[in-house]
Amino acid sequence: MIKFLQGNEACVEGALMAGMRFYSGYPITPSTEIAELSAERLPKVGGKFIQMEDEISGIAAAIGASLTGKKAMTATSGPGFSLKQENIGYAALAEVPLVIVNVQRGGPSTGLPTSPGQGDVMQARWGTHGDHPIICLTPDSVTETFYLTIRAFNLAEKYRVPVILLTDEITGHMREKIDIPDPSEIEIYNRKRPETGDVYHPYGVEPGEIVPRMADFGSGFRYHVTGLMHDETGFPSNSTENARKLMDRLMAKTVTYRDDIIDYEALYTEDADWLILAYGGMSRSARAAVKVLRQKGHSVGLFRPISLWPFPEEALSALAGKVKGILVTELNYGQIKLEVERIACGRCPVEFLGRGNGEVITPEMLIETFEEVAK
Amino acid sequence: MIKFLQGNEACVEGALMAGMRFYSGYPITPSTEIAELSAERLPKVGGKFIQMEDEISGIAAAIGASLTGKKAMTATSGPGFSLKQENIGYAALAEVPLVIVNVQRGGPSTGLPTSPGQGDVMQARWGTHGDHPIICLTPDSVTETFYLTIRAFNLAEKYRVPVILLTDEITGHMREKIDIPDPSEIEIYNRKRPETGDVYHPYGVEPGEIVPRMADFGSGFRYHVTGLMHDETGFPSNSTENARKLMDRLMAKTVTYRDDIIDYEALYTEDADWLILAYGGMSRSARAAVKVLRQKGHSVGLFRPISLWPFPEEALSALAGKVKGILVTELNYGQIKLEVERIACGRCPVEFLGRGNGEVITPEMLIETFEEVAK
Amino acid sequence: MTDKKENLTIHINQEWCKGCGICVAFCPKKVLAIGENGKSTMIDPDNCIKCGMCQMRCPDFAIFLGGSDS
Amino acid sequence: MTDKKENLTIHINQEWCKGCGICVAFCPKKVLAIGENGKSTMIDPDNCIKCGMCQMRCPDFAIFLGGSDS
Amino acid sequence: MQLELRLSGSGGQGLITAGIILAEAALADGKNAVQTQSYGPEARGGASKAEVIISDEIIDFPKVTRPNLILALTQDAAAKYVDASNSDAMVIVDESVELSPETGLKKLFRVPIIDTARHEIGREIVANIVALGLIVGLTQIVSQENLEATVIKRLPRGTEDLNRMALQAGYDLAKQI
Amino acid sequence: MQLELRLSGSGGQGLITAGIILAEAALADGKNAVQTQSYGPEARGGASKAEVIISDEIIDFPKVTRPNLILALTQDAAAKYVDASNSDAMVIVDESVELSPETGLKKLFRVPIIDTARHEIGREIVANIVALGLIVGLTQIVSQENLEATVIKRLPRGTEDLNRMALQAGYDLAKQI
Amino acid sequence: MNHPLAESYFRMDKLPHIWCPGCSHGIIMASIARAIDRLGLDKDNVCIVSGIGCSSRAPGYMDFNTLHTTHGRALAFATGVKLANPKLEVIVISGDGDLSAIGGNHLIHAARRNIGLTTICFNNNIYGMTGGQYSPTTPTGDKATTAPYGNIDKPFDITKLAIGAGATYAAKVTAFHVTQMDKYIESAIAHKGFSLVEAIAVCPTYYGRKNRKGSAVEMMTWLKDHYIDFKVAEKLPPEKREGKELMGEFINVDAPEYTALYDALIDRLKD
Amino acid sequence: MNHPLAESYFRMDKLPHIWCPGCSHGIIMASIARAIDRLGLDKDNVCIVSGIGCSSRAPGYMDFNTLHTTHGRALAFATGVKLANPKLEVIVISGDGDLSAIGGNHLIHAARRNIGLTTICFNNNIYGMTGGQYSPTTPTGDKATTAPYGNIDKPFDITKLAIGAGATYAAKVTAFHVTQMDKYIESAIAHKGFSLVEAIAVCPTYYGRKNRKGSAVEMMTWLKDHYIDFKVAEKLPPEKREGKELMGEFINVDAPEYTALYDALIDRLKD
Ligand SMILES: Cc1ncc(C[n+]2csc(CCOP(=O)(O)OP(=O)(O)O)c2C)c(N)n1
Ligand SMILES: Cc1ncc(C[n+]2csc(CCOP(=O)(O)OP(=O)(O)O)c2C)c(N)n1
Ligand code: SF4
Ligand code: SF4
Ligand code: SF4
Ligand code: SF4
Ligand code: SF4
Ligand code: SF4
Ligand SMILES: [Mg+2]
Ligand SMILES: [Mg+2]
Repeated sequence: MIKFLQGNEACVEGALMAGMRFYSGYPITPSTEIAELSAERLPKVGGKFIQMEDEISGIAAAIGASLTGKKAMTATSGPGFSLKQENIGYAALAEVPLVIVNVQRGGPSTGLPTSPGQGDVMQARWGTHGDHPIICLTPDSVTETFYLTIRAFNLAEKYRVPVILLTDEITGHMREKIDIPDPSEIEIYNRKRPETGDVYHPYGVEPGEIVPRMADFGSGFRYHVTGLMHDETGFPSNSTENARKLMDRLMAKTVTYRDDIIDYEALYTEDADWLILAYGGMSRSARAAVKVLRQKGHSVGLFRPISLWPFPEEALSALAGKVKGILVTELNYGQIKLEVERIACGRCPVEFLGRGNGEVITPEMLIETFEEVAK
Repeated sequence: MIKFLQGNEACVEGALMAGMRFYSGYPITPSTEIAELSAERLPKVGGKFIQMEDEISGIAAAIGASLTGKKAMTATSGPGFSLKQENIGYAALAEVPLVIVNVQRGGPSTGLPTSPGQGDVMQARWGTHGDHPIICLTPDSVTETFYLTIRAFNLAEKYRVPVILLTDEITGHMREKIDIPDPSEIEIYNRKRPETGDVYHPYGVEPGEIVPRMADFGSGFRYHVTGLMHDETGFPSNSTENARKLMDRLMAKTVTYRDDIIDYEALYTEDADWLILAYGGMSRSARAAVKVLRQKGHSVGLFRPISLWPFPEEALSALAGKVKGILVTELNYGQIKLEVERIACGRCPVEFLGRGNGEVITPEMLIETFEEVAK
Repeated sequence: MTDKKENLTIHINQEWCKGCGICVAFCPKKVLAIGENGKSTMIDPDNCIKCGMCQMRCPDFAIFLGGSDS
Repeated sequence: MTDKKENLTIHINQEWCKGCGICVAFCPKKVLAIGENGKSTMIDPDNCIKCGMCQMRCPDFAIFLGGSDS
Repeated sequence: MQLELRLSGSGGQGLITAGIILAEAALADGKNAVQTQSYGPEARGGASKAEVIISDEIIDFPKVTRPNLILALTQDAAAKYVDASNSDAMVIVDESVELSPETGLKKLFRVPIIDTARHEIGREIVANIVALGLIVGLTQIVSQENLEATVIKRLPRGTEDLNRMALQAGYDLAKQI
Repeated sequence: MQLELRLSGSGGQGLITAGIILAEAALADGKNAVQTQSYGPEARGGASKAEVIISDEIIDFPKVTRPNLILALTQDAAAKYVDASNSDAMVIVDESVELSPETGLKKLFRVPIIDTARHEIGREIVANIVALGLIVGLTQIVSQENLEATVIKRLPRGTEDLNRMALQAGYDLAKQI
Repeated sequence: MNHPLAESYFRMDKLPHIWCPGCSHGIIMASIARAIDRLGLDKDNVCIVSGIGCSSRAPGYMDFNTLHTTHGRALAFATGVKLANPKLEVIVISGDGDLSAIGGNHLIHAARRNIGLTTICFNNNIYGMTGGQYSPTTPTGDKATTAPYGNIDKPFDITKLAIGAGATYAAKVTAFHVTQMDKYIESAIAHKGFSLVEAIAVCPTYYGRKNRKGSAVEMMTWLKDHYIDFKVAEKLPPEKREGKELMGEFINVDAPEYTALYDALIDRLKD
Repeated sequence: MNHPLAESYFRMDKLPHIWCPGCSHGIIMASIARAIDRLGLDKDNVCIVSGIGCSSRAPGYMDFNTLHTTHGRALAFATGVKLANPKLEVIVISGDGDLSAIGGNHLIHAARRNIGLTTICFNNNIYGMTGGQYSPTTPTGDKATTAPYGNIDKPFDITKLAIGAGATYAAKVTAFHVTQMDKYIESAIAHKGFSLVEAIAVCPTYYGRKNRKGSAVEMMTWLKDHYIDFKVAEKLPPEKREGKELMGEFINVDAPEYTALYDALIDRLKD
């Protein structure tokens, strides 16, 4: 069905199609439409919406709901994302599937609440204390917001991790055409649950499976969930040996299954001798610039990470070995640029064009910079 | 005066000598002794201690106190550090001098509250949303905890940034000999204040100065402080041009003055063909291992970042061009390792030995790994 | 702010007035009205008892009792 | 938990008892004492009226009324 | 062919709705369209704008950088959003708006949009729809058919006639230019 | 020369204080010392330990890995902290502690430390000080002079005599071995 | 000539403010300045602290030491300001969302401690700044963008909440009742411990529009007709009290103030 | 044979618990199980949620669906559990620090919403887990590791706070008064909306030791001698009320429960 929607609206459409039945959050610009539309739609499908007293309880309630078997989501922007960090770590350690949307705005602190930014990219990876696995996806269009929201739920359920959908004010607020598919065309992944009668080790992985099976609270498996290090039975354990087993297993999720998780777009990269690397809302500029530059005779390609974390390291690394340089462009002071430098590993120069002042980088600005650095 | 103190106690001694007159926080293992000793000592010197209702208000009150001209500190560990993130960004944007101590413990979430860890290193840099300047120092002994706490206050005052003193359960809780110097031997930096009668631009930098002068609330300069993007007068401004000026100035602090801020120790590195890189509590192991390895005939050196952020990039880069390899060891799953890989830039292999399970890496484990990777 | 009541007159700052009509509605003497330009205006100045309620309830500092401008 | 009162006797789990003395102090019939090993013990079993207060106040599930063990 | 439009006015004038309608009508015409907006705390009473790009191709960069058409219904909006850098742009302002003669704008029209809404249709609130009629009447960027269908679809039931009248009034204003 | 000591017992027995006193006495002797401890929520009532390293050199790695001397005042502590991997270590346990004969420990001493504190000094709370006397009597790792001075300095005023007596009782126990 | 109050206590170059026509926030802000004026406070010794919200924009206009903090945290920042420098008269301006949703914990703890802060809550029963979501004071059944079918939450009585937490001064008043508002705010600032004035405000743009409450004037009229002093209410027959909302000075008791106690501790340790 | 209550409702392999000798936490935990037993609840439909603290370790021992969350957030997690699956009987166990310091906001909001959660506060007037810092319920003047000169804070009355926030059931009782505790906890669980039982507990290890309150037995005796039911107190002459602390069922009223209202909304939208 063809619709003309905002990115934030498409996110809710995707979430509902993925099976979201619980939303808890706290309003904040520019993410609020996600809450508003969830409030309207969820009760109609028997789901629940609750506006909590703050962002901390927004994510906490979503985790609680997820433990009862409901697919849960919360959405926010920078300041609220900072507040959710402690419980993101909880969800990662306790392996509670959850989708957290961050519609990025400008600046640190209250900053520029109504302007776009991409300053939370590293925070999405490192914002909570301690090592933890994270999946972070970033869409560049209304349509992709829809599909990545579904993917975020699927990955959360499959790997029992919190998945961050990192959008920005550009994609969140712009309206575009979107063709909403029939639910039958969409693949939905649901967490594996233990069978009645199973001996249930809530944190033990069955042979051949990826993560522990997850029982719904209330379904007859009485088990314990904690943010302390725990053993396979779920109970706290101070043994460093147990802690190592648990942490190794958690941290392996995004490494062992990276091929299943990683996603990126490579446009005109086969013959490219320069790359422009951009993601999320900024790739709209980059794509336009690449097209113009191609017309102008530059053999330039666009590399667009869709999963930011885990980062498409192998794919970029392969290209970095071939090209003359990479121009990274993002709406911050150089965050993914650091990762690109690490991956390029000295094999090609990494150039940078960034803004952290709420301004959007136009294709013209990008073309100009490209022509300077790539000459 | 010779004393036998815990790292946490040395931190308070250092803070008092640096001029701390306000402490607000919330107890959490393994940082609590810092609060407890502050509670005992501050009122004796006319300072104030307050236990707030949570970590968010702990940092908020400290920022408020700093605005009245008092040197303020708050201390915490992982979960509390996550909660403080939003207001760390506020302090960075509003340029409020402040020292935040994080005595790191094991694991994400509640994890292993009484075990050591170094899992918050990247969080210290990236934990709050949006681009922002951060200084982060990490001591490896009780004595260094004392001196770095003083340095943290001095840098906070000088550059008007939040400074994070990142210690860990090892250095925080161990007791060692410390020779507390006479206050006259210590250099103390106090924020520059405007002179009475000056036309005061609270966010404008005087020619030849580093940061804007800072008036104490109540001293006759009535000005406005906000977490919104603002112009030189301190009032909110939506102009991207103003935002750019402000953000460029803030972000330059740790770049322009990096030589003044950066600190590291290089032990036996002149002739080394391998480096072991360690920091904080872990460098105790590394130092012991390097000594043994030297005795065993390996020409290995220790590189120890003392300022983690900004990272001693130039110094390490120079060494990376000379050595055969770098073995990074840290109590996490590889955080500073990423930075080292970026800096080494393919010029030498970067090997890694980490633990994220509350276990300490012993010199023996490190020696064994070194002999494996460096053969 | 020490002028005597009798010397005071109503001033309306047309730049700041947002035309909300609060002063108009709650003036006990019906002195005010919203004019053609959507701003508050005096329609019956003589009736004004200088009670100051318009000033106290104006959200925009747009109406106040003050001395004459000269 | 459905046994008749008369069939019940006091059981003390020596492994779990932490010797806090609460059961001793508040037993209305002075049936209990802290023994040599620092744990609760019955010194006057016949006096026990099986009121269950020791069980209700024991923080450690260490003392309770139950059937005989056989 | 790509057309960039900027519709501006004050917070309550419904220009975002107008932008969406224009974009949806373009979709119905088989074109592509993207709509964006800018707002701020100043939108409380201050100037607001909606921007639309309509194109036969895929639209990569969604923000308007060189508007081909600018509408400004208030003085504030005109001050903020009439960008004279592209002197070829068509600029339509309400007749209540004064623009300095030095703008150098080649295609500047002052049209009694609000007055038409207020007095001809009797409801100032439909000024945005009058403006849509005017714009489409002048430029044909979307078909009148799809414009009308979208207006009817997007706006509350019961207002169909009012909106049709408003559209027509806009077309009529266009004809007078 | 580097000596690694582990002092263990139950939460309230003051072993951390004992460790600190030992380390400070070593400092007074002109040596280096580091003291660490391990604790957990189990410390509520359970076993606790303090560790001390005393050395003539700078002490890099602060944690005890191969203790040269282990003290255990309770059965729980012995079970948890008597590490038989270094069979050359001196192991001192209270006489109330039973150790399986298969530990292979070469220097194992069962000494009535708590009993001495309780009955000879009359205050079980000084068992830690008795143990210090015992350890120093057996090993001379610190001078008795500085040990006494540190005990007096670190412990509350008014308890000097009690603590001197406890130390002496420890020395006496050492002599009997 | 200029508005005398504005000229004395406001940053004229920042006016007119961003608030919508008819928004009460301007009325309450002016009342605070009048109270300060009547108390004759030195502007240099007054500090105004706010969180984030439409209401929280007030400090930017007020010519004192002004601090616009993070959402919900005004009282926590203010606690630091006040304890660090007790000679400052610290006044906190906070919206119903800022103060009682995300900031609820700081409210109850500041009240408990009886720290000498004066809090003025601009309670418009809605999140204005973010466009009309329900707040903890939105009446049950009312609509908001996140309560499209009517709010099922029970609202807080913020004044009662503060009293339950230990506040020693608490009053409620409306934006219509400006004379009483002036009086309560003045008493609240003069009060030695923690004080709260809950000022019932109108947001015609969001709360009003969503709930068909009419214009700002109609909403103000509603306040006028429905709020009565609780002391007056006590004397009314039940049928006349029906449908009335209560306002007034609900508590005003003396108790040791927190920063004074701390200063006493410092003095004690000096001896 | 085994302790029958333990065997039926606790995870025997996790006992004995880590709490200190004489700590009340075990007494209160057992009382919760007895209440559940008397109400005949299905263990599979009971969910126990806690934060972090000594008290918050309780769920680990209890054989239900158990959730040990982050410090202070138990009620927020529990709100999600309950709203997502209203058929679960959700009981929150929370220390005075967990519930009223860092978690204070969630307490007042859960009370306001009247969501069907039962909260049992294990109030030992101290932070036990972290070693004896003062909590929001530490009496003024008492000592704690962070109040070496005596606490200058005024304490919360948690029950009163919850009532101020809108709680529809709130009772206070002590660890000594086990019979009343059983009764109140049972009523609280049976209550349809939000309910709170504040159980005054003793922490001999930290609070007791710091304040020379003697052994666990002496502390329990103090509770016995000082707490009386407020209804009894009302009938006492003033001199006999002197120095007494009040306990009892302070509020118990009916009001629509939150998740039931939400389910009604879902039903309404079906038509
Ligand atoms: C941490 C955080 N969460 C959310 C927001 C978004 N936000 C800004 S103001 C506000 C609510 C404002 O409501 P209120 O405090 O009642 O003030 P009003 O605008 O109604 O005057 C919200 C949710 C934010 N800025 N920061
Ligand atoms: C975010 C966070 N802050 C602080 C802590 C440290 N902490 C753990 S429990 C606790 C207080 C416990 O006190 P209370 O809730 O009264 O429980 P009790 O131990 O007294 O039963 C604190 C401060 C933490 N785990 N997480
Ligand atoms: S001063 Fe009083 S009477 Fe005069 S215009 Fe104002 S409100 Fe009316
Ligand atoms: S109250 Fe003020 S803003 Fe409103 S109409 Fe009157 S003068 Fe204008
Ligand atoms: S049942 Fe009653 S009488 Fe018997 S031992 Fe226990 S408390 Fe004493
Ligand atoms: S109350 Fe329980 S733990 Fe305490 S002494 Fe009695 S049986 Fe032992
Ligand atoms: S949105 Fe509401 S609260 Fe905000 S300025 Fe407008 S009327 Fe006032
Ligand atoms: S420290 Fe206190 S609260 Fe914690 S287990 Fe021990 S007695 Fe109980
Ligand atoms: Mg509001
Ligand atoms: Mg407690």
